[in-house]
Amino acid sequence: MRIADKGLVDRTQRVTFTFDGQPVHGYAGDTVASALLASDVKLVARSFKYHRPRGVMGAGSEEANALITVGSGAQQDPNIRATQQEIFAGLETRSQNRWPTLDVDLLAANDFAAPFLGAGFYYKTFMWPKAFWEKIYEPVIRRAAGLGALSRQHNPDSYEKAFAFCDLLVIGAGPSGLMAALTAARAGAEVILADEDSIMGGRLNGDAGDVGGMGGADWAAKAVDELEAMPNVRLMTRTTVTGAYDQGTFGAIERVSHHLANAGGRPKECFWRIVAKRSVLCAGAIERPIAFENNDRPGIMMASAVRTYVNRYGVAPGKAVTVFTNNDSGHQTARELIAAGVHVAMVIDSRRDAPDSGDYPMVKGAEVCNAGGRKALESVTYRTMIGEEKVATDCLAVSGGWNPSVHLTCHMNGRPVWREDIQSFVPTDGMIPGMTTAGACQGSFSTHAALREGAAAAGAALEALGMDAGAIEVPAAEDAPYNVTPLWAVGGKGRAWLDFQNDVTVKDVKQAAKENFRSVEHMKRYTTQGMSPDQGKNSNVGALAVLADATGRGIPETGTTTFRPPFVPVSIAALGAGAQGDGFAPQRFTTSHKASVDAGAPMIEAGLWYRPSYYPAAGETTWRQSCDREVTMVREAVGVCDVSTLGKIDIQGADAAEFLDFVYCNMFSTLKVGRVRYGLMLREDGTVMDDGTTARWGESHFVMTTTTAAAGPVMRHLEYVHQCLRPELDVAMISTTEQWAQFAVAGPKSRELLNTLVDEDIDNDSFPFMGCGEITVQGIKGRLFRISFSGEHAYEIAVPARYGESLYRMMVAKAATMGGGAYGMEALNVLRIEKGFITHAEIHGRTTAFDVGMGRMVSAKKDCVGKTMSERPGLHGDEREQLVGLKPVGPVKQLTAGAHLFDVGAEPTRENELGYTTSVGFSPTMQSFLGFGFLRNGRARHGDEVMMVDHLRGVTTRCEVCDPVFFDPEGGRVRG
Amino acid sequence: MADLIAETPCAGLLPVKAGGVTLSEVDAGAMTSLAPFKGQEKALSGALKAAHGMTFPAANRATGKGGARAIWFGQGQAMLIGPECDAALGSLAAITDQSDAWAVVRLDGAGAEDVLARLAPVDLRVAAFKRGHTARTMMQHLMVSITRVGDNAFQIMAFRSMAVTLVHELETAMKGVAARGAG
Amino acid sequence: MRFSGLKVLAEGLSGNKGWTAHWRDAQPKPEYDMVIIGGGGHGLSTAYYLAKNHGMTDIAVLEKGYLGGGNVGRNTTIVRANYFLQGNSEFYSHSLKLWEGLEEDLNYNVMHSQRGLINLFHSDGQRDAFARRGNMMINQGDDAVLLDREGVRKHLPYLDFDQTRFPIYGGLYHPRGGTARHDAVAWGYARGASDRGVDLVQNCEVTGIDIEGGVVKGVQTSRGPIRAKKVGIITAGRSGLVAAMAGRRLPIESHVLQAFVTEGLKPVIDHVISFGMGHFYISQSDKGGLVFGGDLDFYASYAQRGNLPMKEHVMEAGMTLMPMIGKAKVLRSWGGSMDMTPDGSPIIDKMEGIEGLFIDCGWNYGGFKAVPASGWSMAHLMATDQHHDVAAKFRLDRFRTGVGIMDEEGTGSQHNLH
Amino acid sequence: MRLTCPNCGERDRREFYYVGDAVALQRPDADASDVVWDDYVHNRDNPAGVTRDLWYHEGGCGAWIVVTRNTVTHEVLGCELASKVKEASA
Repeated sequence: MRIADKGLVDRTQRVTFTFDGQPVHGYAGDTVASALLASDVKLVARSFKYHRPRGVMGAGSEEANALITVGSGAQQDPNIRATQQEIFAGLETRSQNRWPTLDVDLLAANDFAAPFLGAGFYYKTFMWPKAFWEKIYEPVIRRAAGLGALSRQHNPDSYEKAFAFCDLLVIGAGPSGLMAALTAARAGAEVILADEDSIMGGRLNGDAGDVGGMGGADWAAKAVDELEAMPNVRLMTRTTVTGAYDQGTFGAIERVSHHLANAGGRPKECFWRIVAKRSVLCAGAIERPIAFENNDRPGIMMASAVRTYVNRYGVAPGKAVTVFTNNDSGHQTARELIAAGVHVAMVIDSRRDAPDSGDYPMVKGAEVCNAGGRKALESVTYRTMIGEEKVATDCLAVSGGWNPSVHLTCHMNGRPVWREDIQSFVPTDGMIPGMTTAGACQGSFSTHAALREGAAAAGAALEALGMDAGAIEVPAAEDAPYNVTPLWAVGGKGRAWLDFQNDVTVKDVKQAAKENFRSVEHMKRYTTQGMSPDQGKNSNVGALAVLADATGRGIPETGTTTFRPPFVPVSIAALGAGAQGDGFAPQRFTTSHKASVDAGAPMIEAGLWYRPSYYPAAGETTWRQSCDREVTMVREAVGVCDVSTLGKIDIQGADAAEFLDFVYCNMFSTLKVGRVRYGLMLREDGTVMDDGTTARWGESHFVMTTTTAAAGPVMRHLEYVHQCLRPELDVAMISTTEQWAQFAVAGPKSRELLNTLVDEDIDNDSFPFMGCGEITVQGIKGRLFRISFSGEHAYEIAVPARYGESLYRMMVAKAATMGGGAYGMEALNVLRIEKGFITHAEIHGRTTAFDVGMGRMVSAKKDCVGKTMSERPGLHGDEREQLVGLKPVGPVKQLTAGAHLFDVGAEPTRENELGYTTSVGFSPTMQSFLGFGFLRNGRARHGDEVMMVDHLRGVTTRCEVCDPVFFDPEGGRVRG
Repeated sequence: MADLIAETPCAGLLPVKAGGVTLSEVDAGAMTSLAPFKGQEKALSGALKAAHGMTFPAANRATGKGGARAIWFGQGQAMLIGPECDAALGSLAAITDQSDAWAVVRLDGAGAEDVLARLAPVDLRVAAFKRGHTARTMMQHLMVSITRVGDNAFQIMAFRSMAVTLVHELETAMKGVAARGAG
Repeated sequence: MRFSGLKVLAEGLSGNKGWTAHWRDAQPKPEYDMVIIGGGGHGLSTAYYLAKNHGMTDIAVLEKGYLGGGNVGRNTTIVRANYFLQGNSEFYSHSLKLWEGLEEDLNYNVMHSQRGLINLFHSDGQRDAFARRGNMMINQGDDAVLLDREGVRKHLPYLDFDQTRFPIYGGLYHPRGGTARHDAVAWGYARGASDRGVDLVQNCEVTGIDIEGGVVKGVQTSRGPIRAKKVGIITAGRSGLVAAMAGRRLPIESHVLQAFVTEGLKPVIDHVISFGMGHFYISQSDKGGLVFGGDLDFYASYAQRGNLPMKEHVMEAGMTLMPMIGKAKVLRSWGGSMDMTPDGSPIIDKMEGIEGLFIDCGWNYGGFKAVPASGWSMAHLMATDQHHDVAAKFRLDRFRTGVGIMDEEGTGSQHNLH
Repeated sequence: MRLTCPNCGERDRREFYYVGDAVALQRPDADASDVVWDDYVHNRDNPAGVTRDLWYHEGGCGAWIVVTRNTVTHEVLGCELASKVKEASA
């Protein structure tokens, strides 16, 4: 019900939205909650476990009851707080966790089964029969649980992340936050002021008191105007600071367009990473409920929320409001209701010495012990020394005192301390380095204290920043003392709610204590207290008090409350913004990418690169046909393949050779200029890190090649070895991977092809096997290496990347005229298997030089990284699985990678396992599948037969163990 | 046989414009990395000044001006951008041709700071990052070099092979900023 | 007290007045046959199996905080037996078999849910590596199915099959893999051990280990000295600190691993899904929260809290794999302290040179599923002085000798890479 | 977490790669005993408190950095270039 002429909503702009399909009218500036209350909609949600009817309880982000789903289709957004969602024309909202409707929810039957569904009941049952858990019990539990639902469709909205930096971050723009921001900004500091509400002011907008001789809300608006005009201030509304992290880093979630009918390209949300030299926490406090029987009925609300609805939204949450309080702020609610013309049925104050502070009926020393009405409050019953009385009422405003919002101060493991006088936990200094706290969040509840402390906190921050606050004038405001007498739970037989959302009652906590879950952590975990969407903001302290009572301890002895980030739930899409689709990692494209795609090659990812799998020719219908043709083409004519993805590192300096001797297990100082050598690099633990060729370009200049996948790690490793182990060496490294487009040209006609393109004459003298040197290609400076990964006469030619595509297209076209063409990764793989060349399938991080048959490469003449550890006894000998070749010799001709090896006749079990296969391919050259495996003592078993068993693919193949070099073992072709 | 054709890293991707911000590709000319040999830091700086008119830049700074700049590019390393590097510097430093290794783009216009604030974890506002300042940092998952080259203009360099991602990230951020600017 | 559906019914009808403590809170005695340092999952299960399998009950479990307060209560609850190296394979296989009988054995519903685990792969090379793994699982007698892309789509139609950064090639499906209710595992073992006579002592911090002449004599605690013939260090997350009390350095670095849970949602994810390229794994709890995690924060830390870049990385992985979870909201995140070893595999061994001192540690981030077999094997070792067959390779000296290193990730001796 | 790179100034943790204890700088001689090497490669003090560890400014200037840091509070007490630390100890 609206109150005339009250509130900050815009009465000139009527807005219509829907709730469960029904149109609801409100005004611009309303939240879904205020508009529903204005329309006398009391029932808005169902609870988690018992499906109890629930109404709006609060007016902020901590709302425990009024969670709704916004939108529909792929955009449906579950578990949105109705108290935060601003309304706009066309907004579509729905209630959650009910079936079939909010009004008639059949799962409310759970409420009647409550005696059997108490704390931890599920640990004690559903154990028999065994198979029923997954098949029956669990699916039933799962369907009943949960709140809102995801759409099951890909997220269709945009989200964003951003960074911000400032001198001072002020968290919360209530009186203390505004005062802190004003103080710091006027002194010239770079200030960010963040507040989760759509308008700044905090409780000044919800309460009726004056500040500096004007209405609180007016003072706040004026302060915001002043701040807005300052260039050193950034005001962030609808922005909740969610976490405090190390070295002044904060996370914050900005709701950018949740309140807009048309986002106009704006993201839904932005997740901010804010780095602040200092921070002031002005997060306020959260009013706490009092537990009594049926205290969760729709219409029972927090007393401060009732004021907010009256003052800010001009909404009376009831026609006859009753107040139940244990402190003075309940009386404030009563006074402001009366001032707004709302009938106050009664104020029930649990304190016998409660002050007489208003013109309303009051009963002192009384406690509300029950509530009547199911889907809407109809009455409350209160108990005094002399008995129980019933009051007809449709709204109960409850104040059990205030809990300072200490949450962020706990994010670095600090523990707040208990203050007996205010019956609250408050932060201590230094819980977050660089942060000071001010106002209600540190237990100072009057408006004037908030203003005063906000200014003082900013002053302290300015001093730490080396700035001067100057004279600070704190405006006049209410400065009443806070009087509270603890009351956590009203005695009685029925169920009294602590954690509304998770349906945790006083009984549950008591039962947990009885079952020895006496530690607060045990109690929480056993009852699920505090694990609901509000994360215990409304209930943890109350539950702790009940536990303290049940275990005969004081509250501080029982435990404390602590909180982890995020302060409010944050959508995964916001935290993960940018990654959806292909944004999870950069995409790397070779210069020949377009040419390969044009040729119809399926592109596969390697590292972050995309490389061609194979090039289908006309008439080819399977990849194997293309692959076989490409292999044969290389063996018989010439093939071209982009190898630019391999890492290339220029290593220069007087000590470059010595450096390489230290990072490779074999010698490089003996390599002659203009020559290339294969190198094996070990990790310090003696396993193989990477392999590749390195060319000596000049006396003190080497060009190293790494595998595609290891390019980054090898660069990091080289810098590590240089900076951390051998800084005395004069050597500099730089990646040139991106500078050069490099292509393998392989096959008996490779030289012929090159000679049509390269300006110089290429022959066995100028470029012998493992030779290298500069060349020019039509006047463009390039590099040529006579190296081979196929066993054929082959080269790798490099030109500056800008010419890569052009050269590639030219070479493929030329090759085609010579019976050759492009080949892809599949053919490359077969070619290298035929020749016994290993890749990371073999050097997979667990294998040593000994294992891959290169033990003798580890030079005895020098130290190198990994040398000593590679000599450990367990890394040598008969027990090691050693690299072997495998050829099918039985009726089954297929090999698969990832299969295991067994002796012929042995059961294929773990106990009998002797090794495994790593790489396989069909060799058109040998007309057979060929494979690599690691076989225990394998080098001694050449000629033996073993069984390859692949359970997963249903392949069992009898194989001969052989040398891994299948083709041209003498190596004649490569020198051709 | 036809001549080799040169292709720029961002060919077909740029320019793009959103709100008041433009992203365009820069033809930076030659790019040469310089890493002084042990003990040659001073000599190199002098030689660089003599050959190309700018000293070896201090950390996080660029020397020279548009057309001939030396940008600090990491520990013990600068990138000479513009002129062909005098080969004589090779006796004082490891010099490596990187002319084709980097995609070089320019982000220009009011709002450019806000665009970069969506991507880079460093404070690039003018108070902290003035003209002639440079940073080796990241933009989302890309390793980049960012240099302020004007009041509202930045030069951004990323690996050539990642040009598509570079443009995608910047363009997405530009659109986000532009939409907010629309009020 | 025996738990059952009937008991719940009977108690419900009589006002739930008859429930009693799940375990006794014991006062420490001056002497025990055995002292177990650490009342987490592994310590409690060790105590339970010492009592159950070996008839030893003069045992104290000393816990510095509350039972189950360590990693057993802060993990992503995944239970699986999908290792491929000798040593690990038989151990986790044994553990899964124990899980499958755990509820009956403990008379405690730990909600072990064998909903199936799918490990996705994104290249031919990864497929082959997973094939090797799956084949070893079958060699060991466990279950594995190699799914192709369409096979994955049938199980998980909501994944983004269009993204090309790490396209989905297929998955290794482990039908017996699943989840369990983590806290209940600790409580169930605590109850079982306590019922058999084991003393569970909370709020009792061990401050020293008494060793005389190379023989362990007992421990010093915040509640006084306790003598013992044998002492087991079972304090994963803080192993190095406790081992230092015995003068030993361990091959362990402690790292933070974060985990996350969202607000409750109606059922949407029915499996456990693991996305190796993003170090991302996810399942949905019975309460409806999406429970997920990622990689380590990567730096040595005992702070038990995580940093923002890793949170973002995990969420980014989620968004690239299954963009339908974008509007799920992260409710809480937490960090566990992980014992990271140089090969990613654990240690269950005698402390060489100190008679009577044993250690069970180095669980990296795979300790939860190991709780049953770890306790089983550690109990066997402490009771018989012999390594149990299924944990025979979890030796401390393997790093020095190079014999039996079990590096499943193949990342080498850098602790944080496993 | 933010670390102050000696070259670049204070930077976000996301720019850095972590490798482990700075004991890595004290590499034993090739012929040192297996116990010494085992200790170097595998064993760690792993203190709950101040430690020195090795970071690489991979997303920045490429410097390896020795960071003195508290593993319990995450307070950063100092950052030095690893090459300087190594040279000073040589």
